[in-house]
Amino acid sequence: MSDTAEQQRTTSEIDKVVIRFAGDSGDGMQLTGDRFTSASAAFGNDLATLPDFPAEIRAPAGTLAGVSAFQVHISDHDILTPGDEANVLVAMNPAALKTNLDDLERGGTLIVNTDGFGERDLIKAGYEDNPLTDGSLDGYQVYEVPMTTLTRGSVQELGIKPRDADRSKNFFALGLVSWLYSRPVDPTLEYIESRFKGKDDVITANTLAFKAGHAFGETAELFDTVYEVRPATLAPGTYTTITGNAALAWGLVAAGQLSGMELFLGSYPITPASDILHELSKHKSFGVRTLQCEDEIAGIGSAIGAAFGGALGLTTTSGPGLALKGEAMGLAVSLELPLVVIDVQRGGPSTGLPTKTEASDLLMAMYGRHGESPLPIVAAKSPSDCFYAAIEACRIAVQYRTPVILLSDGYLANGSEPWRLPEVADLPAFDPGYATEPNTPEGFLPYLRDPDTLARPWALPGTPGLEHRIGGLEKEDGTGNVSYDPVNHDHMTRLRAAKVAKVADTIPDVEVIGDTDAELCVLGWGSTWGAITAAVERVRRDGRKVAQVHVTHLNPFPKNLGEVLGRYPKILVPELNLGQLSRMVRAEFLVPATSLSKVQGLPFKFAEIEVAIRDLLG
Amino acid sequence: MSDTAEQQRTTSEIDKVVIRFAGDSGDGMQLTGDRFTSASAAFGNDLATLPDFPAEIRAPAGTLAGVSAFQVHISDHDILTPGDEANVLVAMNPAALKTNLDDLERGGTLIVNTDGFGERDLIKAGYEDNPLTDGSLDGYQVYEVPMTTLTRGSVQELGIKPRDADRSKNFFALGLVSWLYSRPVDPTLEYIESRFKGKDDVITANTLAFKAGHAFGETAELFDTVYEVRPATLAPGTYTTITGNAALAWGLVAAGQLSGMELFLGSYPITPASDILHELSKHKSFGVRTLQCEDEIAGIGSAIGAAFGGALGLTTTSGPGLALKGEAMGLAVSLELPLVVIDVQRGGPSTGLPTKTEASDLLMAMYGRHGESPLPIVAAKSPSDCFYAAIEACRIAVQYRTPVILLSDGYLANGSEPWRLPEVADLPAFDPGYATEPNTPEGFLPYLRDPDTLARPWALPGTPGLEHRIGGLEKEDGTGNVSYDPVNHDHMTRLRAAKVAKVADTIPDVEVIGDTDAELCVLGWGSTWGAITAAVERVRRDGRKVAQVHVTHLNPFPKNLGEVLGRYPKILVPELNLGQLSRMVRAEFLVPATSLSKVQGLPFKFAEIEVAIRDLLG
Amino acid sequence: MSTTETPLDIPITKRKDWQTDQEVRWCPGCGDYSILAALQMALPDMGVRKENQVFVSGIGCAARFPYYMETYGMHSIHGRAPAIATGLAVTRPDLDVWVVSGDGDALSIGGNHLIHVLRRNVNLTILLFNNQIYGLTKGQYSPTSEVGKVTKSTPFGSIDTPFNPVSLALGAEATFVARTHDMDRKHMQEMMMRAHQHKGASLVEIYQNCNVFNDGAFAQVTAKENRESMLIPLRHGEPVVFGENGERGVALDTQGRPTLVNVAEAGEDAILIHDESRPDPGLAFLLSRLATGPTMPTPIGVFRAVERPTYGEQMNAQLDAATAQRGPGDLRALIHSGVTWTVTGSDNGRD
Amino acid sequence: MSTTETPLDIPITKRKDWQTDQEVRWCPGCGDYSILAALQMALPDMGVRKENQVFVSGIGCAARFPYYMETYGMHSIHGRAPAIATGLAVTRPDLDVWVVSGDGDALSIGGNHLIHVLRRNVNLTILLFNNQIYGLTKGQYSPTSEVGKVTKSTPFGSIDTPFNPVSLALGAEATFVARTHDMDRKHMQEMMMRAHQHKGASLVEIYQNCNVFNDGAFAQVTAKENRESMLIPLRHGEPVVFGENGERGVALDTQGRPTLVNVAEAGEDAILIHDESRPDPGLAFLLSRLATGPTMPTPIGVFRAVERPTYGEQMNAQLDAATAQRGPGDLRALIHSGVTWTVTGSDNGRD
Ligand SMILES: Cc1ncc(C[n+]2csc(CCOP(=O)(O)OP(=O)(O)O)c2C)c(N)n1
Ligand SMILES: Cc1ncc(C[n+]2csc(CCOP(=O)(O)OP(=O)(O)O)c2C)c(N)n1
Ligand code: SF4
Ligand code: SF4
Ligand SMILES: [Mg+2]
Ligand SMILES: [Mg+2]
Repeated sequence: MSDTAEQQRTTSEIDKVVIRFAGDSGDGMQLTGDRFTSASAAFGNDLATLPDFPAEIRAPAGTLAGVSAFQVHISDHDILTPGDEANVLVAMNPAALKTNLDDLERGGTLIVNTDGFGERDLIKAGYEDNPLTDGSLDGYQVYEVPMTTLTRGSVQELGIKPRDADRSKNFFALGLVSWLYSRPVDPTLEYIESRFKGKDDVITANTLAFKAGHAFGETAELFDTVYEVRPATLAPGTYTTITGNAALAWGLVAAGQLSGMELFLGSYPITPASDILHELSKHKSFGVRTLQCEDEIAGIGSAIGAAFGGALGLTTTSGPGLALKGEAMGLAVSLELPLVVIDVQRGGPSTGLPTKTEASDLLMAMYGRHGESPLPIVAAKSPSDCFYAAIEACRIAVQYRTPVILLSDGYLANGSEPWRLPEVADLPAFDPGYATEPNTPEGFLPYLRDPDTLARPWALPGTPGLEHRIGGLEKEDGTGNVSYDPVNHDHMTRLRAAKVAKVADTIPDVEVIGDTDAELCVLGWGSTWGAITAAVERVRRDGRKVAQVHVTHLNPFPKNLGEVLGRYPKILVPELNLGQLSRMVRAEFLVPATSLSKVQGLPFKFAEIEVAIRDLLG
Repeated sequence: MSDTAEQQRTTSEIDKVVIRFAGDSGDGMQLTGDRFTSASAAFGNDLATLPDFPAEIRAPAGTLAGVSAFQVHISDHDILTPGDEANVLVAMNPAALKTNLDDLERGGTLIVNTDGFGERDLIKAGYEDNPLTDGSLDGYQVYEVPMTTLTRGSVQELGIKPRDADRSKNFFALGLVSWLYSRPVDPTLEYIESRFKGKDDVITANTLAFKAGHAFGETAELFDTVYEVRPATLAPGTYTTITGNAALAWGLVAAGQLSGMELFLGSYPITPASDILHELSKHKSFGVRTLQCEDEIAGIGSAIGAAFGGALGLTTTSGPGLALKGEAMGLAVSLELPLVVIDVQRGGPSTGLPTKTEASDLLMAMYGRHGESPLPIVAAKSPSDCFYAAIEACRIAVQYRTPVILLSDGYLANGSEPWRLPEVADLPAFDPGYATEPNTPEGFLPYLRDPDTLARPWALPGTPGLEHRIGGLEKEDGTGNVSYDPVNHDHMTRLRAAKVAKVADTIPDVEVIGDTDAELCVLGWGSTWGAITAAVERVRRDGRKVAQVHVTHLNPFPKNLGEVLGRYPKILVPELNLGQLSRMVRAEFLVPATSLSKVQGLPFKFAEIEVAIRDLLG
Repeated sequence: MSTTETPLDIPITKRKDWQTDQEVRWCPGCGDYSILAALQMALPDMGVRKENQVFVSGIGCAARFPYYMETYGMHSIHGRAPAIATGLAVTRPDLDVWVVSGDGDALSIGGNHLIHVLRRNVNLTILLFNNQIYGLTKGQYSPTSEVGKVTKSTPFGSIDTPFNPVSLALGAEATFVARTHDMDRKHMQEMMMRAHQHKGASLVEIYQNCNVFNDGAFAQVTAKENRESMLIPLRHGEPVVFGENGERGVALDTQGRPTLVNVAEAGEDAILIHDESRPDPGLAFLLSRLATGPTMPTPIGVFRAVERPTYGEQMNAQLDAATAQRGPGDLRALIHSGVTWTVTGSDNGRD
Repeated sequence: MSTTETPLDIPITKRKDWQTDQEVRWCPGCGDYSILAALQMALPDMGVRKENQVFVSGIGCAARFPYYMETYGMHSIHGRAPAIATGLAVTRPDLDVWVVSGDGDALSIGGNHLIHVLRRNVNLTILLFNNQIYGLTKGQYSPTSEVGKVTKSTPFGSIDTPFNPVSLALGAEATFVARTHDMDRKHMQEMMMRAHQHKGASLVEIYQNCNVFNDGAFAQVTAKENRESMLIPLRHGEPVVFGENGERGVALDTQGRPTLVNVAEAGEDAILIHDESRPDPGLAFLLSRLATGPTMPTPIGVFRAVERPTYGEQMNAQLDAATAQRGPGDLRALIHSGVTWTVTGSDNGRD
């Protein structure tokens, strides 16, 4: 009979599809999306994901506040964003439908769990009438599936009680969608085995539910087409799917290996940065020490202490925590010790939107310290780029004996993409170059600088003969002794600024992507990279000329940035803030940068940027 | 015999003189300078002072680090600065001579306490040979006076032991210089009486020492000229000499009276802001509550709590403390409660130069918070202006329900000038306008805004029917309920920015001083006002055209600032930092501002600015 | 001042009068629900006005509390609630200021503010929801987590000795310290009532179950079947005994070492008599050390309750004294208080 | 690791070897001088290497200490020394890390870091210079100032109940707590030595005279003529007695109330025997409450000294265990640890 089903069913090849799984926080939608992603990754698609979960731990079941969603974009060519609109929406309950329907393309595919649409469920979601019956879903391709019932049925024989059985319904949904898009099943089955090892009944229940979902698609006369998204022809290599937080943590571990230094992370948990602490705390065999401190100040403080002792000092946080670290960062600037401060930005001000993304900490990173206390800033542009950005931040910190701020954001942190794994041998090694000998015949001068980098020597406690004291009071150039001399202070202030400026000697020039001879240049930084690039490509496809520049180093800027921007009469700067990089380049280069801001806790849709570009092009 | 002395002595009138008293921290030079200042003030001169003391509580006697100095500029016309160079230097010991001689004009008058120039004193100051004998002081008019001996002699009869007697030698010096510049003696004698009330022997000793110094000038054949500096023809009115910190504290008290609000100051001591806490803690009868908190965060935290309760919440600090308050300021921005954060700037970064002045916290004031959290910034331009700036900061905070940062600096804080006392009736009253009634038929909406100011209602706990909750999570416009809605967040973010921008509706336009048709405009803010004005005047006296603009409101800028700056092809921005306002106007108005920076922990000399103006004029 | 009103002036309220229209957003089964219910049911009996109650919290699951109370409230920032509440309490003695905090909020980032409000005896009622975990950030260990705890941030087990909140508070000069748990509404309400009545800073540690990230952390002492044998109820002036029929008790040896004894064997008079009002916190401290964690017989109830002038009272007394002495502040007099001189059109004189 | 060396390997040092070329900048007569001298004279006897000593301080007069020690040192920021020292101590177990702090630095702004290093038992030797005043900022009251203190910031007298640093530390799970004073070099050196030998966090409160802003704050107990009658020396295993001939002593009543008694009257066996090593901090806490300030008979010496694994030891043990189990970290293996797949020129497969 499956044969006959086969006959009537056409298989159509599509180049890409955006699927969003949405349900209650309790429904396990993040897991579902994650599994679909892995299966697709293993299958060889290019992909990008956008998880979206509530700030509450677990808001009341069925409420709008409790909805958790996961969007995944899979394709047979390389893609840059999780997609503006979903082609398919899987809604496990009315609340999920209500909060996500806007993001489903007109005419898109809507798969609903009809069992979740009871009277009370509708009320909780604030529906007067049942959307499944009141015609409000006309114009979408709606598939009604009693997933709960079917799941219960599938596990009945096990004699599992309904409540537990229902926990498997996300696997039913996964099975169904996997079938619909011809995903390989093995990865998921293997995953279930390993993930729930020990809990045999859970393994069986989830496996049965998954297979039931798959079989339902196969057998039910509901779907007349199955889709195929062929593997993307990605550059040869070994790939893995990675989130920004994991990539960042691994990048830090890599920096330790590449420099031969032990890592010390002093951190205080905060969304969306906590996972970096969690990940690093697993890798003790790499000589990584993690300390969950009493607060953010102790986080950076302990990292400074570890740095004094010769470790690669790290601290991870998000906006509110970065605000608390300002004074201690100033100390690190004055001590001129290597330190990497990681800020995974989220919606502000204050507690703001803790689980949503934003890029509004750039100017705080630049100026959030008293006095003149400049430091280098690096920003990652994609989940996998977090790996390289982390290494680069550590490299600068160590080579220049300076605190460095590394900026990521909630979208990069939790979003994932396939990452072509680098050869370890190809990664840049760097050397802490600890001082072991006095640097003058008269003895050791802790502030005698390297003429090229202006960096000071780094002598570790325990080294005989190099005993010295450092502190936050102004220091005499060379000796590092406390000095209140007016001219020395002016000199040291400019020296510290000059040292940071010198970092530009060791960073690459910016490259112009697209039309160097365009009249408009789109300037970006951080996680807007994917959306900007996609938007620029689309405009250029219509033959309009557009140039694109994306900066990874926010301070100092690459040496050629001013000259490059100077070429373009029009500069558009899309940012997830009210125009912070825009202010920086205007002040620095007096260029008429126009800001495109979005402060919704969500990444840009490329269409939003596309429109802005076309408007500005006129 | 004094008669004969009289005959040979000429009295010459001079229009102004700059005197610097320098000695060991233990020598009481601050007191001496302060007394000379009061006497001159009482006499009717215009004046400006510059105290300069070491960071150590009391560094070892006789060392360079232990030198404490006080410069006072008195004149018969109105003046703006404590003077670039001293005409007279009183040096109590070699260390004082060494560290201050550079600031004495060539040919200037040098009065030294020869008793302070013993072998050990010279060594402590690092002199190989005795400067009094090795000719290194040729070119100065040196008067050698054995002050210690003479002081001891003067109090001998009292049978005071030498050690105690020596404590009075600063009064001997004061007596001598008072005589030399024909200062009235009564104010000082009265002061001694009141200041040391109870300690009769101290009163007698100081009185005798002071008179001895005065008599010494009279009788010794040393000085062939006495000088007179006639009273300045200041605008009619009642004057007092005031330091910036005192004026600021009084301004806050005034704001309480003008608004009918009680004041609450939550603060943690820090140089050079502590004196504001000290001063305010005296004025409990004005309904001023002061709380010395456990740290700066509790300082601003308790002020926020008090503001929620309807008090005028205040917190005072300096750079390191402001850095710690960033997160809490963000909360205040989100809560939209009135709050005034006072930052008395000092040399940074980190602990930096705690007792020296600097103006390098401007960009931190602008951007030292995570997320988009704008707030108004006001800066005082002279010691007495601190009074008005404090009232203005409070006015804005209350009217717009927003935290405001008020910037002062170490130079204003401790420097003093005559202040023409205002009529209380002429000071601007303002009204907290607490909410007492629901603002909609449905009830009270804590975030329903005033259409003109965009300020929200301020309902105090204890008011029946207006119960509401506020917090740091993003709020729904109007209701203030927690909202994760993307569009609402974007809306609220822009609303908060728009509200701060609206402050410009209630602040005066900038005035151009000098030549509106000049090609060069000197733009300044804060304590550089005096030096800039003096420099501009001098250049203009040679017929060169120069315009000057000084901003008190740094955020938002006065409405006409952009248009005004736009008129001038050249803009010079002298700042005690590396060019912070300069960056702000470049970013805001795309004007080619040139920065003149000085980061020496000292105010500008007007000559430094004069040179820069001439260079830029070409 | 609500405290000076006769109950008659005060409108009668019911539980629902203290509930807001906001959906309560804790995980189903969270102990926070029962604490919220306990307080909302107890408030009508406290004889206080809604508008005079203010709930100030930091950040955490516990800290969501103010949103659910139909009173004034502030959901502030992590760890700072005690400092913020201090400013409110000292400027507005007419209000009842409550602080709701979690073990991370109060003892990790907020530890310093907590010990300082305790020593200052600021008039605050502090409810510390101790679930021995960071709930809101999804399960890291906290300063009260037991040693060896495996969490997201300690995959190999935590190595920090936990704070005993009661001991810490007593070491910080607290005037009122109590402990209760979310499984016993009556006892919670009694402690809340006592804490609210106390003039000054009162700290109530509430064992609270986080059923998602630290389920059953207190079950060994709070589960119905374990209470009698594992909870030692402290009653002022009474012997410290527990067990079904009070057969077990606490005695001190000559070296002041507290030990659990069998009452029959040790004899009645050997049993320690609890004295919550003892001036020195020594006894309360000894009792707080009976259990190093909620896995052994644990005292609950009021450990310490002594009178000391509140911070606000004293601060306001200084204002009143100053005003009584000098009269209300006179701004003109203030700015003329230094040496002044007058410049008239012609010559200069001094006043 | 200096600790495992035989004294022989360690160069002999003299006091001057521990002095820097920097001018000591405290007020003449400041108690800080005698503390500095005491330590510089004691270090030669501690059998340690200069290069392995690190002094970390915050801000304050006391905090200038590191500049005067010819060792490694950091003069950091106000209140944060314990946190900074923690990072150094746990990553460099081969070093001896000292923290020098004042009563404001350690108990006001730095209070939270202090109590957390104590509970974690980080291997630090903490010297708390308690002068009951803010010296460097020219005389505001501190968290240890007596009630009613008139200072620049409290012209009408302070209203804060002070912390008792020893009680606070004991409430924070400290493993070593001692008290000494700047007038008794021998006793200071003994306490410094004991604290340095202690594995874990050791806190030594040192009464220090600020002769400029709080002169004589401790004179009632530390002045030569008062010591015997006002200082109660604690000696492990010995009765707690004081007075010229030990005629006065401390006894506990049945309710664990410590009282000063006349030994003759009370009888020898009534006298409390000090036990610094008692697992529970109860006894030490009782002793810490004998004096609420340095104006009544005050115990000095070691209140508590117990063994507990240090934070660094345990952290490093976890690293060693992980390495032993999995072998040294392999970066390639790490980045390949997730699900990976390989794209070859032609078709795709998974590894
Ligand atoms: C400055 C700052 N740091 C960190 C966080 C993240 N954070 C929010 S709540 C919390 C701890 C919550 O634990 P607890 O106080 O015990 O409350 P619970 O959720 O367990 O009730 C943390 C670390 C934050 N919001 N702000
Ligand atoms: C963040 C910060 N806040 C405040 C200060 C000012 N400050 C420096 S030392 C100090 C307190 C000093 O008192 P204490 O710690 O007792 O040391 P002491 O000078 O008495 O030895 C204060 C408030 C500072 N330097 N940094
Ligand atoms: S996470 Fe734990 S504490 Fe937080 S709401 Fe859920 S159950 Fe309660
Ligand atoms: S102020 Fe006090 S503590 Fe500081 S150096 Fe002087 S005497 Fe010592
Ligand atoms: Mg908790
Ligand atoms: Mg002190």
